Amino acid sequence: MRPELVTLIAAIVKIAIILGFVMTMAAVLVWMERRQSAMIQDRIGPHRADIKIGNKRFTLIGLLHPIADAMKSFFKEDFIPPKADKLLHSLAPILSMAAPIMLMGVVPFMDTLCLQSVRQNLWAEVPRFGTCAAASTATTLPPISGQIVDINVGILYIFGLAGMGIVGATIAGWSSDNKFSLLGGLRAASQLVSYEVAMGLSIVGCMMVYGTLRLDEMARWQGENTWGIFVQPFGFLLFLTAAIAETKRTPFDLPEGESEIVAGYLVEYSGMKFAMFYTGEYIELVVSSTLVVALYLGGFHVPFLHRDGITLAMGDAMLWHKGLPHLVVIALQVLIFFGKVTFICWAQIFIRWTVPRFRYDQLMKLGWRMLLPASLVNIFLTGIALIAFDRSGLATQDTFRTLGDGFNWLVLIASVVFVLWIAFGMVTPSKFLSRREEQLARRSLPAKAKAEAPAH
Amino acid sequence: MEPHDYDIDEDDVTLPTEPMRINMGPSHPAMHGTIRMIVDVDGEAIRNVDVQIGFLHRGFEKMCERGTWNQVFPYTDRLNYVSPMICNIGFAMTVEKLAGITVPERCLWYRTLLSEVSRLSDHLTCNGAVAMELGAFTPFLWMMKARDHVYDFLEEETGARVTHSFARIGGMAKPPNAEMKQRLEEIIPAVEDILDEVEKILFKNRIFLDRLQGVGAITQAEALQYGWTGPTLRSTGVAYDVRRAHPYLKYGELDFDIPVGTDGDNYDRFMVRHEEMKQAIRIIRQCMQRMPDEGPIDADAPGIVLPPKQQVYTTIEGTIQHFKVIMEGAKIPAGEVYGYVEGGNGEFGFFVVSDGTGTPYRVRCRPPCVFTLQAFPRMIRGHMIADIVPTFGSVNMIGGECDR
Amino acid sequence: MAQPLVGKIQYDRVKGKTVPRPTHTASEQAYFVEVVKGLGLTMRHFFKNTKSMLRGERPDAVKDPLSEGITTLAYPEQKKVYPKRFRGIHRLTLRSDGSPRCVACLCCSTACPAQCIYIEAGEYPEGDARRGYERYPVKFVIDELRCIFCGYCVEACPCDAIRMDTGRHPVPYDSREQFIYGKDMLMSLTSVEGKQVAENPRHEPPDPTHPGIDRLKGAH
Amino acid sequence: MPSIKLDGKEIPFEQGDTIITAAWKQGVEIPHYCWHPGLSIAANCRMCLVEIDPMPNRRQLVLDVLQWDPKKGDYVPGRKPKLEPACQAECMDGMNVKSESSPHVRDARKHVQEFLLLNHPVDCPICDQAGECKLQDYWLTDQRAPKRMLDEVIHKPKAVEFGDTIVYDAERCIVCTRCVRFMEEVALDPVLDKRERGNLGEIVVSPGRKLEGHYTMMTDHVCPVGALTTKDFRFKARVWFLRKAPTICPGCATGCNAWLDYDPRTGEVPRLRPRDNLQVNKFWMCDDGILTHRRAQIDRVTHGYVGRGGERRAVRPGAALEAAAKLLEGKVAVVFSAQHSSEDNFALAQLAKALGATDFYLSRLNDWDGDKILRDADHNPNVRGATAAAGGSPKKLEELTGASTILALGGIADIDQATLAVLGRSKIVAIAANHGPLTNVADVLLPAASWSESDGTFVNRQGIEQPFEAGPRPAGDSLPAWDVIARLARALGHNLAFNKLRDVRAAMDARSNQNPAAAAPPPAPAQ
Amino acid sequence: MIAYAPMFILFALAAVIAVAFFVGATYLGPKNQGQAEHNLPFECGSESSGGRQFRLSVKFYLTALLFVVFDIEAVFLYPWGVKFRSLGWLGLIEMLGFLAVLIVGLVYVWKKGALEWET
Amino acid sequence: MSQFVIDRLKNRFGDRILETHSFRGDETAVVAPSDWLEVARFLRDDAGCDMSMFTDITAVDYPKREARFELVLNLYSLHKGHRLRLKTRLFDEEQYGDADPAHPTRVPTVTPLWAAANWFEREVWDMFGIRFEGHPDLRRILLYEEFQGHPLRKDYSADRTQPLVPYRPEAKDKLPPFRVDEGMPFGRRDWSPRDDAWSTDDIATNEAHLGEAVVVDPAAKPS
Repeated sequence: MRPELVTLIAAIVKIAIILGFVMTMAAVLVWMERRQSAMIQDRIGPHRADIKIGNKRFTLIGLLHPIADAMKSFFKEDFIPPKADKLLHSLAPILSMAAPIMLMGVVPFMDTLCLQSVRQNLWAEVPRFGTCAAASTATTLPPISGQIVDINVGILYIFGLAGMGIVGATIAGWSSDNKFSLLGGLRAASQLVSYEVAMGLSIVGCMMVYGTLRLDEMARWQGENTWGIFVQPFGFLLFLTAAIAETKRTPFDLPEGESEIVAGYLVEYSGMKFAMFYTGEYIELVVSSTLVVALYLGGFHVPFLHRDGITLAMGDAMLWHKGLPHLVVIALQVLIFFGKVTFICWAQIFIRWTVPRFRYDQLMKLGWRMLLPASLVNIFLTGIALIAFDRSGLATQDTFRTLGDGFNWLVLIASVVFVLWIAFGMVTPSKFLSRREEQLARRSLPAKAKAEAPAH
Repeated sequence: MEPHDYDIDEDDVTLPTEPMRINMGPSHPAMHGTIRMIVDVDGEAIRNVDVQIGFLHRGFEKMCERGTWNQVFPYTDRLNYVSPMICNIGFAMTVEKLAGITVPERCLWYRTLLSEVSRLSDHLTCNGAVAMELGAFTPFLWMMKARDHVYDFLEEETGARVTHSFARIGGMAKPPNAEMKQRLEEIIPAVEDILDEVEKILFKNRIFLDRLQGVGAITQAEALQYGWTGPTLRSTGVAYDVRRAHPYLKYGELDFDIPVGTDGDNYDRFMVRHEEMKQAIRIIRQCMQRMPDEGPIDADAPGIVLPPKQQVYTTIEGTIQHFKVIMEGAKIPAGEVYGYVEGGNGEFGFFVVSDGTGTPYRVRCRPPCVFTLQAFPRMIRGHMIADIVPTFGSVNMIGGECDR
Repeated sequence: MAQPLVGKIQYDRVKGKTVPRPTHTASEQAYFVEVVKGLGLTMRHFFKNTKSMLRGERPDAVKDPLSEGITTLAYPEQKKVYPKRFRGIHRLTLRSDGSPRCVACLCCSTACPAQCIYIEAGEYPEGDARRGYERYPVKFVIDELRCIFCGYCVEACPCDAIRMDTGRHPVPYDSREQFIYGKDMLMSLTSVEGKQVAENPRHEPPDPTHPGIDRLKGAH
Repeated sequence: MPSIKLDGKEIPFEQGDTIITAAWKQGVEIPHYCWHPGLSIAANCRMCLVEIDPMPNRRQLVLDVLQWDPKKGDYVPGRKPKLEPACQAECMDGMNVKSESSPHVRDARKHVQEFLLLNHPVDCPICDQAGECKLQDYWLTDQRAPKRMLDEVIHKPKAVEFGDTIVYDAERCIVCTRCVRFMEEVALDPVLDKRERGNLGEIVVSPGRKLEGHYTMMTDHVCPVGALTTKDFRFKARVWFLRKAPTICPGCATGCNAWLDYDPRTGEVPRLRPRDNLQVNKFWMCDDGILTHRRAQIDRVTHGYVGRGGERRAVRPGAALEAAAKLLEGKVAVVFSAQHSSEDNFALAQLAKALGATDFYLSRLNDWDGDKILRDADHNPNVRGATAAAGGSPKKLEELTGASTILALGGIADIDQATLAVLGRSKIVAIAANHGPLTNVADVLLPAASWSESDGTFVNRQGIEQPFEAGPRPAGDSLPAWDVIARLARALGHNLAFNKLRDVRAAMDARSNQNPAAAAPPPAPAQ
Repeated sequence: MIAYAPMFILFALAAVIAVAFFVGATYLGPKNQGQAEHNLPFECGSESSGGRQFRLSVKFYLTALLFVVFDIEAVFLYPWGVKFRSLGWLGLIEMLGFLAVLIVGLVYVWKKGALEWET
Repeated sequence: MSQFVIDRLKNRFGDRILETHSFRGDETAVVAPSDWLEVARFLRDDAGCDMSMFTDITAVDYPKREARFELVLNLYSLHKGHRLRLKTRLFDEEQYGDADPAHPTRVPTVTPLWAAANWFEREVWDMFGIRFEGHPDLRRILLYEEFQGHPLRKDYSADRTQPLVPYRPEAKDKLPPFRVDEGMPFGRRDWSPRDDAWSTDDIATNEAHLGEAVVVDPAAKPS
């Protein structure tokens, strides 16, 4: 089989996986956002949409709501203001939805799959180091990279396409023939370009450390050394902030600014067009989460899981090793990558439901006056630290490598503790009622106070 | 194009921009209570605002002139609809002042208590809405939960959550529930818990503070020029509170503080309301201790107060009294008085004219939030579009009260 | 613009308690610290509520509305218990023989501020023991859509004939006509306890308690 | 003029006036049940007791009484002046009477009130008097206390039919005998009397008789409580919903003054009540007069109609106006109405003048049985007014022999078949408030407001011009007849500048100034 | 070129999905009711006041200009960042020079008030 | 309570204070419209009165009086804690016009004294049709521009309807059994249709068959 064909088939499979993931996530996130906010706010949340089979109602913990919403969106009136620019008005949602999907093209969701010889390698272990050889003979198959678009300027691709999302929001605002939309569009444009600068500069530190523009190599570097969040903690915060701002979510949801400019650039959109913006936004959330994961949270890397299997180690001391077949490793990586992305989305939803929104000038100041200089400082500090590291002795470098393993351990232990905490929490009964009794006892009427004279 | 030296006086080279005129309201998410603001903005900055009210005008004063005195109470419910009980009591007290009736001791305590419970619901709504419109939805819903506790209590007492129509001239519609104090003892801690949580999540959050501080500030002198009263006036540092300045009901005997602010900005208004809720809880606790459990609620005024139902069913005298009150309404002696209470937004006054018949000749309501709203253009000019939201929120414009 | 008040404002009749201004501590200024603290609080709610949902230990919002946890109701399935004084839709109480207690005195429609009660009085037909003694409502109509549920009609009724203790609120119907409750509808409703009769001890001619004296039977 | 002092207020009186009469003439009310200015004095209710200071050199009558002392919780001996009924005590110059200002009087009234209510049934909800009941009024002003008696009240006959018009409730009766006195003194038919004593007292009809005649309904009117009710008004309305308008009874040429009680919400007129006018009807009205309120509802023309007999159909009044304008050509005979106000007839006369018509007739009801009390033989309220408005002596309708078109006002009229047959040969345009024989043959029928719904003037048999005011709004599409006529004139291209009633009245005044002969109502036609 | 094929496939698919949603909604949804008020743009429930065409505040354009300046310069940083470790001190110092220009620019804009958004 | 304010006013203005009374603790002073602004200014600026706070301005309509409007200004002294009601009596501008000195229909605005008066004087104009001279912005405030009449006048009947302004949905009839006027002391009776129905224009299109013919037995006499 010709290698090009294999690559093509593999690409289609990967596209299917990514599209499936993204579209599912968009729906699930809608549900998550609503249900999670309900839990935060002591509400029940959506739980009514159901499927009736016989006399039984299946609500699937509210998961049917996004489906119902999508179906409803199809059948709602599609409204275009009479004086609106019809072409641009229609183009905007398409752009807003398509651009973030395209962004997923360079996100590595697994390590390179060495297909070279299916019968031998896929079920066997592969060596931990080294890359897959290119297809050399007619019978061997080419390696399949962990991303759809295998280009060496992944970051540039992302920044290039991210601009399209901005265009979507801006022309939506511009073409709607509505002042609120216009304000929203302007806000969106200003905000997105401002934070794109901060975002672009905040990841320069990462490039300096990882020495590549390819996201899969970045992920691989993190797997071999340690996660980006530990080498670029400051950059991580900057990037996270900028990423939330780019997704236009509270506290950065000014372009929509529900209570100020009604719904910003979305005012004149209804039905499916609105739903497309909505979906686009959640896809953006997924994309920004994948970027956070790929850049700072080790991408598809699982602590101590390497290409050859699990190797528990501390510095040079290898504690335990278990070889795993290549396919299993890859599958684990895919799962863990999607898991991490989901986790980051989940965390971002908390941010949205905790903080109020910025004001326009505060937002711009934060971007230009704080994040931009801070990211420049980050570049500078990273540069110094890297040079210092490169110039230092082998012992120091070994110490740092050991420290890297230590971080791996930290992550592992933290995850395990988190999972155990949740598991333990789940088996113990809730404390609501007993606590309420306590409160009542504590806060009962104070002892009969003397009748005091009024204060004046 | 002439070349410009960009270091010369900037006014010469600034491009002239036209203000954009946008309608905020009547149906705008931040304009709770239906109000229209025509805003001239330059970019995001507000150049001028014209506030237009009246979208909720129901002709309160005209409607009052066609029913009996007691039929005014349902209308007063709808004045300040987040603290209707204060409006109810305020009107009842004004007419009682006109008629020269004194209500029994127990009724005074009961009214004090209900007023403060209502104040709690008023400030919970206002502060919650301020937070919500700034994007902090979670504390808003927590506060709504607290308000729901308050409403539950009021529902048990009066029979309706919002439109109580509970006060009557010369008393209350019904005596307090037997288990009223016990219920309050459960509800008040729950409300306090929520207030604590709101403090934790909001009061140190810089985004929230930045949105409130220094925005919509007004000086004492200007606040007085605009006739402000209530929490908004107190936020500028003037400790004028009707409950203290002219104690009515039982406020003269109660121990509570008047929270005042210093800068008169949104933050101060928010904090004054927050502190007032705590003081309200303090007052409620004192009322619970000191309110007698036995005693009459209605004044002894046969032509004004309905007789006990049992008398109506069995005796002709009771029936006659009942019919006289129902058919002709309470006959209030001719005259005119101005009565006032401390409402949720400040001095809530009624100017009442009677011509001696069972129907009010003129009922005028002094709506405190109109005074505050009137100063709104002054407060917001020069700020940004987004500042309309917290400033308008902290003004606490209540449509029913503002437009009557 | 009006000139501001001259002089310093001293309002010394009452001492106010000054509320604190923000402290601008480093942790406040740095955004993240306080945001993380806030996240802690929201997460506490989230985990607590999620757990109680998953474990099925959600506090019963009907019985325990003051709980810290989720207190919203799934409305049509779960219903709040209305308090005793709740003013629901009206009902007409009945006499022991099933006829309405109402004597069409129109007190309720007089007291009604919304003018939502329409009554037509009539005389009992020939042969009825109450003919001549009493009137009865030929028509008794309440427009529940116009009603504001103030309870004045109940207060105004001298016969205990109308009550609002049904513990129901008007169902959201889909046409205005459905909100117009006629006499039969109002008479068929029961109180929360299921009672339909009133406690008015008034004697009526057919009642066994009525002395029934007239010129023939009378002592004189 | 001699005067007395009542509560410090100077009250002049004429010789022979009692205190209560003198006060009544001055608009001061002393509470009373049994006294009525038009009836003899009974002094049996004891409500009007007043304290009269002894005349100079006279000793005051003082009684020893036991008074309740709430402090001791027991009765203690006390003294109080003897009170006298104000309805019986004749005024003497310089007399000092204390009514409101005397605690003893207030006390007495309270106790009288309590006695009167002692056995009163709990009937306000079903009693038609509620709202205008003196027991209620005086309870609030003078008693203001609940019942002290715990026993079951005395039960007496209820719903006794006194006749075809009146129902009697003995339980509510306070036996003030106003009705008895009315029948005896005014109606001159002593058919009612009182029997038994004390709390068993009640009013009865003479054995073998019914309460009948032309003046039965006045017994309900004089009854201060709800004991006597008319079948006509029974359960029809609650009086506190009713508004009143001063009106004139359209029943006969006497022109009794009356109050028109109407429900402003529905426009119904459930009753008429006499309005005091000592010149015309004193305090009374006859049954038929009271029942004229039915004219405001029954057989009303509420739409415009076009066509005669089976072809008749209701149309918008504008369309009827158009049709009427088409018919009014050629020789037009004009029929005035003795049932319509002078203004309506005057407007018609003006239109007739504009049309050039000279053929004037008058439609009217035939005479009925008059009597010497109130009822005049002339069954029409405004023969004199209509005649004057017509500007001459209109002919009788029977004299009409033929006309191409007849323009007729008024539906209520007696027309014999022969005349009707004559009329039927012409085209008829009728403007009427009620359907009647003439309107039935009309080709175009325009709706006019009933007398109850428009302002106007009737001239009674004595020649007194008596204005009356509108009660409810005009029913259906109708408008006051003068307005309809003015619109008809405009539709015909003539300008009658009558936009308001005062325009019509001004024109009438102007005419009477020009022509004093026409202004003075001509003497009543000799019939 | 074949290496970029997946990219174009992705682009095409993304576009197809978006367009499919769009077209689906266009044909499935009810059509405009044709009422005049229905079609008006949302102005909070009242008729629009003030013009629709106006010159916008220059601040918005300024942001775009700043973006162009800083983003282009950021792009210059990328290859440098990737090759930083091989460039060493020299690279750092050279880039500091470059950044200094950038920072001077930032300081200039800051001082000129282009980063003030109030009023 | 604030009797001394009245005394002070009387000392200062003498006979120009037309009337004063005290009822249930509320003090009232009546002045002529020409003295309105001066007295108000005195009340604000005088150290003894010190009415720093504008409480309310409103009017009461007494249609049977010749000077039918009573303008009522409620003032409060924040420092001293006393209140005063200042009144003046005005004639109806619709009846007397604005130029008749014997029948003053306007007073000067007090907005320069208390900024708060602005909206409330607008409201008085809106509700009663009393104009304030020198008011900076005398527009309707609670009602819309097209509103006809001033509703708080006693002769504005509560059931009066206003003509529809464009872009409003049609008013719907009430449903049976609540016919147009039933169940309400004031109905929402539409006053205009009768005139429309009586108009002779456009009959052909408007002709409607309203009901069956009514023929009465000629022998029957009306009661």
